[in-house]
Amino acid sequence: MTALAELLVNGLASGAVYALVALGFVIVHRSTEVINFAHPSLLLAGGYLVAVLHDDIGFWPALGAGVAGAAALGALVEFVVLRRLRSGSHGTLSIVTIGVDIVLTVEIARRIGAEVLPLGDPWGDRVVQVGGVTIAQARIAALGVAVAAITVFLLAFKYTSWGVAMRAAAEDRATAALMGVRLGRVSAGAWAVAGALAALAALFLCVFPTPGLDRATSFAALKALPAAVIGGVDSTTGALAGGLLIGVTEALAVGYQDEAALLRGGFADIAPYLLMIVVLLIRPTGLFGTRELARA
Amino acid sequence: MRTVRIGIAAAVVACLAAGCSGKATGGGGESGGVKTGPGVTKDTITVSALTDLTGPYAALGKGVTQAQKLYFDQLNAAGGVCGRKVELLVRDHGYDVQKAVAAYSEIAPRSAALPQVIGSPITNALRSRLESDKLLTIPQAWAHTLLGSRYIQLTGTTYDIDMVNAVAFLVKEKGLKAGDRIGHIHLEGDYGQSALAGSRFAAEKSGLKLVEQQVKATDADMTAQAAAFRKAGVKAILVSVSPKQAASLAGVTAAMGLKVPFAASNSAFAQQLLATPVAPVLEREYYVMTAATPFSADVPGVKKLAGDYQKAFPGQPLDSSVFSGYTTAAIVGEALKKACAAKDLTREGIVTAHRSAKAFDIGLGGAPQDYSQWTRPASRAGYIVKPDKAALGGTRVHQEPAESDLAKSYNPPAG
Amino acid sequence: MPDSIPPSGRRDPGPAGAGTLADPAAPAGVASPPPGGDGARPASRAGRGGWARAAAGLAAAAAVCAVPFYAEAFWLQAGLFAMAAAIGAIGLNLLTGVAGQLSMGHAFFLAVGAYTYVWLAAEPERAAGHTLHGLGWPPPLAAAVAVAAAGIAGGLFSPIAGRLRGASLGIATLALVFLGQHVLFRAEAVTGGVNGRAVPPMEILGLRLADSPEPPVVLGVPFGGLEMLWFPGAALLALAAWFARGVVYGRPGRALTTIRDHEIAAGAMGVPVARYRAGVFVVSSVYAGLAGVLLALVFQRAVPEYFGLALALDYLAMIVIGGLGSVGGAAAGAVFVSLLPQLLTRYGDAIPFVAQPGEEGLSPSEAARVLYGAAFVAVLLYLPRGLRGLLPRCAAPASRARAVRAGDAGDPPR
Amino acid sequence: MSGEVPRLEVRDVTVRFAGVTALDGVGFTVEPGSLHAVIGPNGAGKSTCFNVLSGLCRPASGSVRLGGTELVGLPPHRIAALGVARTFQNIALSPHLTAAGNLMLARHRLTRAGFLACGLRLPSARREERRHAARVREIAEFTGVAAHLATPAGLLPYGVRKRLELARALCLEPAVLLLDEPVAGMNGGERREMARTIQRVRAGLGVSVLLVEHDMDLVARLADEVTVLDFGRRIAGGTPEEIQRHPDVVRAYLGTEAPA
Repeated sequence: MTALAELLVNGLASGAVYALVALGFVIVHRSTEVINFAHPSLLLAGGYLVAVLHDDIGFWPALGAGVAGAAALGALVEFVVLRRLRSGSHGTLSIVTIGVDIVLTVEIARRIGAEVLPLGDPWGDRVVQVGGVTIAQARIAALGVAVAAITVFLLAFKYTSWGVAMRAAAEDRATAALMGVRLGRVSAGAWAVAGALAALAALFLCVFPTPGLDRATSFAALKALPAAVIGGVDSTTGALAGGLLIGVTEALAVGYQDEAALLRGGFADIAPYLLMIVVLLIRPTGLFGTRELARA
Repeated sequence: MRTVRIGIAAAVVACLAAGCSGKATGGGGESGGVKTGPGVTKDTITVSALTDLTGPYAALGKGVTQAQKLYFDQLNAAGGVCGRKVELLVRDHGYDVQKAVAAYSEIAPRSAALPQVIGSPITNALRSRLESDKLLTIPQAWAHTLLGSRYIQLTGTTYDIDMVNAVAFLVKEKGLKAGDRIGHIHLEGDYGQSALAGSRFAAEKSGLKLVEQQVKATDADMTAQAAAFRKAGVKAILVSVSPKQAASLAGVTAAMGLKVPFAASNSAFAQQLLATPVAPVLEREYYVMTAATPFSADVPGVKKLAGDYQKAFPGQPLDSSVFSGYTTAAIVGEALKKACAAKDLTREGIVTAHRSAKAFDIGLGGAPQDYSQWTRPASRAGYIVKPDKAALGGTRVHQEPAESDLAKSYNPPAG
Repeated sequence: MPDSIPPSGRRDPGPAGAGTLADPAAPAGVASPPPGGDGARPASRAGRGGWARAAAGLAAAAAVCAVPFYAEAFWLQAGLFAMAAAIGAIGLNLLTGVAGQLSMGHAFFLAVGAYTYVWLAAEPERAAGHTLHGLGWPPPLAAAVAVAAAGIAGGLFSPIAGRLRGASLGIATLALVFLGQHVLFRAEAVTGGVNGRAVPPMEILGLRLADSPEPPVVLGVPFGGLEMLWFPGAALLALAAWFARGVVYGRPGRALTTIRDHEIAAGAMGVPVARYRAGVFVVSSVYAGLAGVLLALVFQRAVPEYFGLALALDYLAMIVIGGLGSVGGAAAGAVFVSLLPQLLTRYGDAIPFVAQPGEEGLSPSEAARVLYGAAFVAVLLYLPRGLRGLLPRCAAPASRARAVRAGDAGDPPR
Repeated sequence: MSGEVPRLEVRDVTVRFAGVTALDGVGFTVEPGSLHAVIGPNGAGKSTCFNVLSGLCRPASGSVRLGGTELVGLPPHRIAALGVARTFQNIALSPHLTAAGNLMLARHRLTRAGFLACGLRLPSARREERRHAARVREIAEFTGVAAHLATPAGLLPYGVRKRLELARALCLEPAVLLLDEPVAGMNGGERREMARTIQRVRAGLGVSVLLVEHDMDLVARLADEVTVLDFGRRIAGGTPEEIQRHPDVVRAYLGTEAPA
């Protein structure tokens, strides 16, 4: 029982981190209908900034810089690349983000080199015991921060003028533009928020029990892509649900790999993708999606 | 249709015209009384390295390559071989087999030997071509499945031997006894499989129960594996994964309150881990089985190497990759010298010269190596070292090279 | 303008109307009609243009055939890699460029082709500690079945390939790469696991297309495996390109283009959209399978690691850089992307921004990736027709971007 | 010819989108060979009605029958295969294909060549292509777009593209032609010419035409029968003359001013 509880808590914590990343995909998709394949590189950039800065300026300022830097990078990509292609189809725009990802990832991965960069977080390897269940402090922090960030985002989405503009743009871009919504600002804002969330996620992907940031960290973002699709790529609730679902699935698959031969040998890594394929076969819009992502 | 017919006619004409092609049909010859083969001209001998400077083993590749450069620079400064300079041609494959194969096609025709090939999938992919090209090759990989080729030389101990010695060490020094459980976390692929072959053998011989956990190269979080070991109640853990994964495992087990000794393959530790939060755990109970002499060891040759390397590459980490690079380059250097003495610098001549070494020792510590057999590891004795922040190179000797009785009775099946 | 047209039979226009009108093909001044033209392209090319084309084709064929007699192994191997890549890229371009369906899973179908061939053609063996299965079929048969197997794999994915569109399909196909690699690493008895396994050489009519200790000498040049593979490789590429042009310019090409541009209009005009999406996915998988077999033969080794996300992205880069929707562009992009890293490696010491091994800075392979990643973005931003757009205008299918410039009117009603 | 054209019957069609009722029990009949117009103010549900007929939108209830065949529930391409062709209010041509390519697309259901036949350039595929190209040219001449056949559709002027849409629908050899605002955005001369073309289509091919249009002049000139929609409901039906006198129509659609 304790083992199960531990698995669930750990699964939820990493699920919350996936949800942060998935939310980034959803925000960009809602406001621009683009699937942002450059998201992994934003995540890597945010994590890298924290890793190189924390020694000099301390962890919290470094985290702030990482979040701001990734947000700025996101907005920059939107401004320099996507805005020039505004008239292109969403498909073309999604494809161009793949090119952006290749360039950014190669450069950041080169800077990281073969190193494993610690992020200097304050939690270290400390753990908390709750009724026999051992949980790392970093996991609790991940869960807390992710929930807080998502709440703040949802509130902003609902009540700020930016959120209103974004929802309007998501409903109907042409009408929103006629109503005075500045689509450029909405989409740059969406990219910036996505970048910020990615940087936060990067932090929690690199803290205990992972020794630090390395060039493979961006693969985690690719695991959050199924999370976004499972939830429905236009649904913020879906991102949360999809992220948690994937985190828990992964944790259970790893936890019970000794009980079932099928789960052995890295099954957990592909579980998100299998889950996604199943969901797409049954419900192409995702669990909470409304917009026709796919058409029968 | 007509176009097709004309095309075929044109092709035939072109093929005939090509008869005047000057495409070379391969090297070979003799100069100054020395028989020469591909890669050897009258003033240079070219040897090549297929390394990883941009992929997952970039740290290893960089250290090995720089150390090999150092060796050949020293060799050339001392007059080279047979009045020729030895030139090291380096190609980076980023651990991508296709790139490695392409690079091999480029460099093989102008190389006399390959003192460095990183990656056992790459060595396996090139194996038949290495054999038909007769190139003396030294892979930076120690899976026993690479044994069995006259042209491929593994240095020191193989992963399976290391794990046999590790189990012997745990039984002797950490009090493991028959009936105890012992964990082994290993990567999929050659490295992990080879290590597993050793641990399975040794566990059975010692009456231990082996708890196996296989992980993928991309796995980063070892929580589940640690939990499985805790559940099984293991008394010690054998580690054959990447350094980053090893760090995660050490951190998690410590956090879980599972205090057991670790005995690791030489590829499961990197000096950089001592900068991460798990350093104290590693310094406490982590033992690395390696054939490479640690730089903190009291061996004059190694001390000189450390000094030379730091002078040539200031600020670069001194770790086992440097040792390994230097010694592998030296193996090729010695083979070239012997081949020169035998007046045969053909590829076959170089291999023959190399295979005549029965107790290779260039004063860099460790046990003498026997290169005359290619179906058995060159040595069965390795150091046991412990991570230590204060030590030069990040490790210090815990036990001098010794061949355990268990290892003596073990015969790795050649691949 | 006639006042009325004869009502046509509802099923078939019948022979009555046929042939009574002049060839409606391109008016004077356009050397060759754009794609999807009315199909009845000038049947006779006996004019000056026709001879010029024939002569150009002749020269090209002669040049291609002469290569193995002059080029060293490195260049032959690079050229063969480029040929295999071009075949795969042409297939992907049918899917992504013509039909607008993004696939990030092309590497998976390459793997299906490569491994099916290896498994069918290899004899059972023991290597690196594993027992490897093999059926020992004649290699040509194994290759044909392997290509078909890739098509079948594409067909099995059709419930998804037919229902998802554009970038959504991209995400779903991403799953294929990860799932595929997982299986390849695990199915050691067939794939050899991490180490991969040796690829049995092709044998045509008793001739082994492989290196041998006593290579046959053709016109004074010893013919090894690469020299011999060069000819079937070039022939397969020519065939693949010819077939793809037929598809693009014909009825399926028109249907796919319209599905990409106006999915709803395509349906309303009688095109079964899902079936065509699934169909083009299968066709592109067949191309990938063929590319996989050829690649394996050149490689002489099939390794699971290789068939990963990076490879899938390489293929996308090829078609984007070459020009979405164009057959020749895909081939050009494939040559660019597959040769660039090798050229930068070989001539890196002469190129200022490329660092030598062991130095700080961009290594050749990193430089290649940055360069083609940047080319990828730049092409979409500034050169909408890809490399193809740099050539003088010939029968290049128009790319999406030209329509953007032409100010396409609005989305179809929902 | 008109004997072959089946009757199109729309019965009690109701469509709801997220709480909004776009069509509420709408019904009307298009007699074989007649020209039937659907009019109404913006948002009255005219386009939704078209989308139901061409299978793009599935009604909550109701039926659409073409002769003896139920259209509701069929996918768009099956409806097209039954001989229902449509144009779009916002031009929905493929901008990259030539005009001729766009027209040939509409021959899709009448042709057979698949990937293999076209890829291998089988004689059957080439013959088929030639035959249909001839017919396409006839239709292009008939609709006045023959001069533009080799030009990519995206490069053509607006008026020509509108005519091309009509030509494309005709290339389907339809029994029922659905025209969604065929003269929207055109100037006076272009409108008159389009009206003439529509009349000739009807006369020459004997197809039924269902027309959605704002231009009352055009409707009065062309239509045999008119259905008026307002807020998703059918508020009137009859000949153009009857409609123009209908008090509800005058109030809801025409405002207080009677049309000139």
